[in-house]
Amino acid sequence: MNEILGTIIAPDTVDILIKYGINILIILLKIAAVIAVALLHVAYATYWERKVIGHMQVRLGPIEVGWHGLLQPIADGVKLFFKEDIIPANADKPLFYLAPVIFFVSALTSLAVLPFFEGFVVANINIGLLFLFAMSSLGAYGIIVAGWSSNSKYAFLGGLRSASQVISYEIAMGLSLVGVMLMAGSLNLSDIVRAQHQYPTGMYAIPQFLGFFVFVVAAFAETNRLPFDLPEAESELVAGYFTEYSSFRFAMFFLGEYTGMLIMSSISAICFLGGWTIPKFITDAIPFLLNVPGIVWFLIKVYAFMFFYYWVRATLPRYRYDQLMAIGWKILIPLALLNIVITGLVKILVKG
Amino acid sequence: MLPKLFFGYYAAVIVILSLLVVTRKNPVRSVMWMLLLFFHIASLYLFLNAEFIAAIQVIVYAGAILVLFLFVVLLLNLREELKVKRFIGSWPAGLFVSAAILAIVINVIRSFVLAAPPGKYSIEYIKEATHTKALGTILYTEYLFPFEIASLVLLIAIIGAIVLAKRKTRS
Amino acid sequence: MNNYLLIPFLPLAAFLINILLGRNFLKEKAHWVSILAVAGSWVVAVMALVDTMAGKTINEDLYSWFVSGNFKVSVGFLIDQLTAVMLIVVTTCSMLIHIYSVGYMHGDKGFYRFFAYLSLFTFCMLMLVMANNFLQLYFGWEGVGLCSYFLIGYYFDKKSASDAGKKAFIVNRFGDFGFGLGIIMIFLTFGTVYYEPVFAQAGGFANHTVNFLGYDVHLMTLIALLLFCGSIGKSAQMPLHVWLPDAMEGPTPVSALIHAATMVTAGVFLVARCSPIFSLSETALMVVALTGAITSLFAATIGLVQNDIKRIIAYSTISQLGYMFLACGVGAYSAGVFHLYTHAFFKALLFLCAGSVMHAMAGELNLQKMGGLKKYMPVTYITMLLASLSIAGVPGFAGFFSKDEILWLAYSGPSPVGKLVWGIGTVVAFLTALYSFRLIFLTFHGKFRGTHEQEHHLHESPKVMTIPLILLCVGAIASGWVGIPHLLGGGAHFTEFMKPVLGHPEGHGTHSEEWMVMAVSVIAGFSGIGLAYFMYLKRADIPVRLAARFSAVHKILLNKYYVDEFYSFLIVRPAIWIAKNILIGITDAKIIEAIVNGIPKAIGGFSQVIRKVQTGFLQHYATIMATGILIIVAIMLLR
Amino acid sequence: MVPLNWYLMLSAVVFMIGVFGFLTRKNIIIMFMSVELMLNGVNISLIAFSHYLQDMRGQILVFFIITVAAAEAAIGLAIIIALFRNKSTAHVDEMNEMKG
Repeated sequence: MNEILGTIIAPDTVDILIKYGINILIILLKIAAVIAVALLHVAYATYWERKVIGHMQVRLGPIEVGWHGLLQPIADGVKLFFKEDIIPANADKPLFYLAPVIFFVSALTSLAVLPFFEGFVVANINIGLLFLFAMSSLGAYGIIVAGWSSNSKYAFLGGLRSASQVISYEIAMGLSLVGVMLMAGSLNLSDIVRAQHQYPTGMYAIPQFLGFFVFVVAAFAETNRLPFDLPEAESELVAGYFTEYSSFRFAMFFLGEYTGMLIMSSISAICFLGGWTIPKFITDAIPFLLNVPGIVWFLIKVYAFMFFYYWVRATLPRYRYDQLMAIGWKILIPLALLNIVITGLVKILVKG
Repeated sequence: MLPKLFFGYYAAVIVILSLLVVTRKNPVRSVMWMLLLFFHIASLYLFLNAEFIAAIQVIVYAGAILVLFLFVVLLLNLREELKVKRFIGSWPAGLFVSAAILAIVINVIRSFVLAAPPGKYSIEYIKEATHTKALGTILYTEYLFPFEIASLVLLIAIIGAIVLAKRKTRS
Repeated sequence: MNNYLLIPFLPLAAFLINILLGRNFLKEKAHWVSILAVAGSWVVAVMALVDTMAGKTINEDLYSWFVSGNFKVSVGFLIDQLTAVMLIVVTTCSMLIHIYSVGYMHGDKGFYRFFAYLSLFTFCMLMLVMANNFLQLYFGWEGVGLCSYFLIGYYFDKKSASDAGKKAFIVNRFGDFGFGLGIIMIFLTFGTVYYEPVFAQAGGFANHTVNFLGYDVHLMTLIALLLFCGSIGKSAQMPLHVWLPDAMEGPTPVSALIHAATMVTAGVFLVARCSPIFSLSETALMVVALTGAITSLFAATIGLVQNDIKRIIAYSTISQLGYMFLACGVGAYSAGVFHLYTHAFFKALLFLCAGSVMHAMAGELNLQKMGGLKKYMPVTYITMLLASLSIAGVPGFAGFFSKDEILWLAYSGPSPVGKLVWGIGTVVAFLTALYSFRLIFLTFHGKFRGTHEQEHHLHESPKVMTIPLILLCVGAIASGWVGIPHLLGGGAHFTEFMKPVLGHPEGHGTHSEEWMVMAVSVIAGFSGIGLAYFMYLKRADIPVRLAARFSAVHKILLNKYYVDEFYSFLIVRPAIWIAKNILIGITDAKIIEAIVNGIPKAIGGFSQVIRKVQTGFLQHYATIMATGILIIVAIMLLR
Repeated sequence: MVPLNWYLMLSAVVFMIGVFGFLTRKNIIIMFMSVELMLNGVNISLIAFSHYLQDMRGQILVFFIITVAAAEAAIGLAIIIALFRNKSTAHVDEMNEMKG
C-alpha cells in the first residue's frame, strides 16, 4: 500500500499522511463522543423540562414510559423518526431541506470549542469566543431560510421576527462578553476559565454582574425561549418558522433549539461561573472537593442554568414584539457598553 | 504538496462559488452560495494565519452583511424575478471587458516576484503573541486615528440607513 | 501680546455671534454681546496704553497670511504710541456709541444687524490701526470701507440711503486705487510691505527718481502722493469729499462713529504712520498742507449756509479733517494726531447730540424748523454747547489746545507754505465758530418754528443716550489737557509721548509770536461766536438780507460749489451715455448677445447628437469605465 | 509552500468575476453582491501579502475594508429599499430616468 502511494507521491508525504490520519482519527472520535453525549443531554433536557414545568404547575409531567417516564425522550425520538415527512407543494425544496440542517449544524458546531473539563476540548483555538459568535449568527440563516422556503405567511413572519430578534440580541450578547474578555485578556475559552480560577472571587459573575445580567437576557432571546419566544408564538403564528415542518426535519429544529440552550448554558458556565473549576475559597475551606472531577462542576452549573430557563418559562408571560426590540436596543446594549467602559476603567486604574 | 492540494481545493471552490453567485437566477440561491463562499474565504484566511480576520469574515460578512442582503432579497417579488432574463442585453461587452482585464492581470501576476524583505510579524511572532493581540496592539496604537474614523463611518451609516429606509409620513 | 489679541478679536467674535444667532435667538438682546466685546477691547486697550507709556512697544507677527516668493505678508500687530492713542480713540468712541445706539436704535427691525455691523466695523478699524504692515492696513482700510457701505445703506429700503452707500463706495475706490498703487510701489522699492524695514530704509531712497508715465519723478514724492490718494478718499478731502455729506443718510450713531470719530481719520492716521516717507518729500508735504487748508476753508464756507443739521456737522468734519492734514503737511504730525484725538470726542459728541435732537424731533433735520429746544432737552443742549465751545477753540477746552498747536506750528514751522496755511487756518477757525454757533442758536434758542405736533412730541432722550453724551462731553473738555503747551505752563505731554514715532516738530519763533498766534485764533473764535449771536439771535433778518444781497455767492454755497453737479456732468453722465449707447446698444446687443445666444444653439445642436450616448443605464456607464480601465491597464502593463 | 502568485491570481479571478457580475446582472441586489465579491477578492490578496511580507498592515486594511463594507451594505440596501418602494422593481435597466 505504502509503495503504491509512494509511486504517486513522495514517500515522506506518506508518513505525513499517516500522522495526519491518526490525528484526524482522534479528532473524529472526539467529535463523535461529544456529539453523542451532547445529544443525549439534549434529549434528557427535554424530559427534564417537562418534568420541571409539570411539577411547577402541580402536575406530574411524563410518567408512563419507563420509570417516572425516563424513557419518554427515546419514545419521542422514535415517534418523530417514523412520522410522515410532509413538504408543502410550493416550497423551495432545496432550501427547505437545507434550513434545518443549517440550524442544527450551526448549533452543534459550537460544541467544538467548548472546554468541558481541564484539557478536554475538541478544538482549542485562540478565538474560541469569536467562533461561538460566528456560529450563533449562522443560526439566523436556518431560521430565515426555513421561514422563506416554506412559502407560508406564518412561517415567513416567524422567520423575519426571529432573524431580527437574533441579530439584535447578538450585539448585546457579544458586548456583554467583552467585559469577560477584558478581564481574562484572552478569547480562548480554556484560558478564560483558568484566568477566572486565578481571580479572587473565582467567578466572573460577581464582578461582571452587569455583563452577566445582559448575557442571561440575551441568551434567552438568542434561543427564542420564553419570555422572548415571539418567532414561534403559537397564539399568533401557529408555530412560527417551522410551521410547515414535520417529522425528522421538525426534530432537527427541536434538537437545534435545545442544543442552543445547552450551549448558552455552557457559555455562561464557562465565562461567568468558572467552568469546570470552583472558587478557591471553597476548595480551601473544604479540600475534599478537589477530588471531585471538573466535569461534575461543569454539568452542575450547566443544569442550574438550564433549570433557570425552565423556571422562567413557567413563570413569565411573553413580551410584545416592540417591547422585545426596545429592551434589546435601548436597555441591554447601553448597559453592556456601560459595563465595558467600567471594566476598562477599573482595569486601567487597578493596573496603573 | 499538501498545502498546495488544500489551496487547489479552496481556489477551485471559491472560483466556482463566485461564478454561481453571479449567475444564479434566484437571488436567494445566490445569497446562500455566497454564504458558502464566505466560509471558504474565511478558511483561506485561517490558512494564511489570519484567524482573527477569518472570524471577522464570518461574523461580519456572513453573520451581518449577508443577512441584510437576505432580508432585502426576501422583499422581492420572486415569481416575476424568475420570469425575466438574468443578464442585460449588452452582457457580452461586460464579459469581454472583464475577461480581457483578467487576462492582462493574470499575465502580469505570473511574473510577479516578491522582492520586499519580510517584516517583523513573522509566523512565530504571531503564534507567540496570538494573532488577536498582535492585530489589536497595532490597531490601537499606530492605527488609532483611522480606527476612530471607522467608528464614525459606522455611526453615519447607521443614521443614513435609518433616514433612507424610514417610510416617509406625509403630513 | 496675547492679551492684546483680544482687542480686535472680541469685536470679531461679537460680530460672528450676532450675525449668526442675532436674527433668531438674540433679537432685542443683540447689543449685550457687542457692548461687552467692545468694553473688553477698551479695557485691554487701556492696558496697552499704560504699557506703551512705560515705553513698551510691540511688533509681532501672529501668523503667516500668505507667502509667495519673497513676498511675505502676515497678520501681525504693531503697538506703539501712535497705535495706542488710536486704540483709545477707537475703543472709547466705539463703546460709548454702542451704548448710545441701544437707545437710538431701539425697536428697529434690524437691531441685531446694526450691532453686528458696528462690531465688524470696530474689528476692521482695530485691524487697521494695529497693523504692522501695509497689506494688513489695506485689509482694515477696505474692511472699514465695506462696513461704512453697509451702515450708510442701513436703511436700504430708502433709495437715497442705498444711493449714498454706493456713492461712498465708488468715490472711495478712486482714492483706494492710488493707495493700492502706493503699496505696490513700496513693495517694488523696498521688497517688503512691513513698516519697520520700509521706514528704516526710506532715508536711503531720498534722492532716487523713478520713471512714472514717461516722466522722471522723485520716488518718495510719488509714493507719498499715491498713499495720500487713499487718505483723500477715506478722509473726504477735496476733491473726493462728496461722499461724506451724503453718508449722513446712515443712522446717526454711524455718522458719529464712522464718519466723524474713527474711519475718516484713518487718512490722517495713514499720513502720520507714514511720516518717515512724507518727511522725505517737500512737495508731497506741501500738497498735503494745501489740500488740507483748502478743504477746510471750502467745507467751512459751505457749512455756513446749510440747513440740514447733520450735514452742517458733516462739513464741519471735512473742515476739521482738513485741519489735521494741514498740520501733517507742515510736518507737525503729532499736532495732527492730537487734533484727531480731541476732534474724535467733540465731533462724536456733536453728532450724538444731533441724533438726540433728531430723536426728539421725530427725524426732522431742518434747522429752520427747530428753535428753543433748550428747555425741552437740557442735557443735550449743555453737552452740545460745550462741544461747540470746544470746536470753536474757546480757551480751556480740548479743541483750543489742539487747534492752537496746529496754528502755531504752521506759523513757525519750516514749511514754505506755512504762513499761508496759517492764514487760512485762522479764517477757518473764525468760520468754524460761526457755523457751529449758528447751529446752536438756531436749534436751541429762540422760538420753536416747527409744527404743534412736533412741539408736543419734544422730550429729553432716555438715560442710555444721555449718559454717553455726558461721558463724551468730559472727553470733549478734558482730552486736550494732556497737550497743554509750555507757553501756558503745561508740559505738552502729548507731543513728548508721540516723539518716538512721529518725531518732534520744529517750531522757531519767539514767545511773543506764540502769544500773538494764540491771541489771533482766540479772537477769531470769539468773534465767530459773537457774530453768530448777533446774526442769528439779535437780528435774524440779517442772514436773509445777506442771502438776498449776495444771492450768487449764497447760491453757490448752498449748492456746495456745484461739485456734485460738476462730477455728474464730467463723469456720471458720460458714463451713463457710454453705457446706454455703446455698451448696451452695440457691445451687448450685437456682440455679447450673439455669442450668448449662438453658443447655446451650437451646444444644443451638438447635444442632440451626443445625448444618445447617455442611455441612462448604470451598467453601460460602468462598462465604459471598465473599458477605460482595460485600456489603461493594457497600456501600463503590456508596454 | 504555496506561491504568493497563486493567491494573487485567485484574488484577481474573484475580483473580475465580481466585475463581470456588476456589469451584466439585471438585478440590483446581485450587482451589489458582486461589489462585495470584488471587495473579498481584494481582501484575499491583502491577507496574502500580509502573510508573505510578514507585515500587519494588510490585515489592518482588511479590517477597515470589512468595516466600510458593513457601512456600505447598510446604506446601499437602504437605498435599494427606498428605490424599490418608489419603482417597485429591482431591475437596473428599468431605472433609466437619466436617459438623454
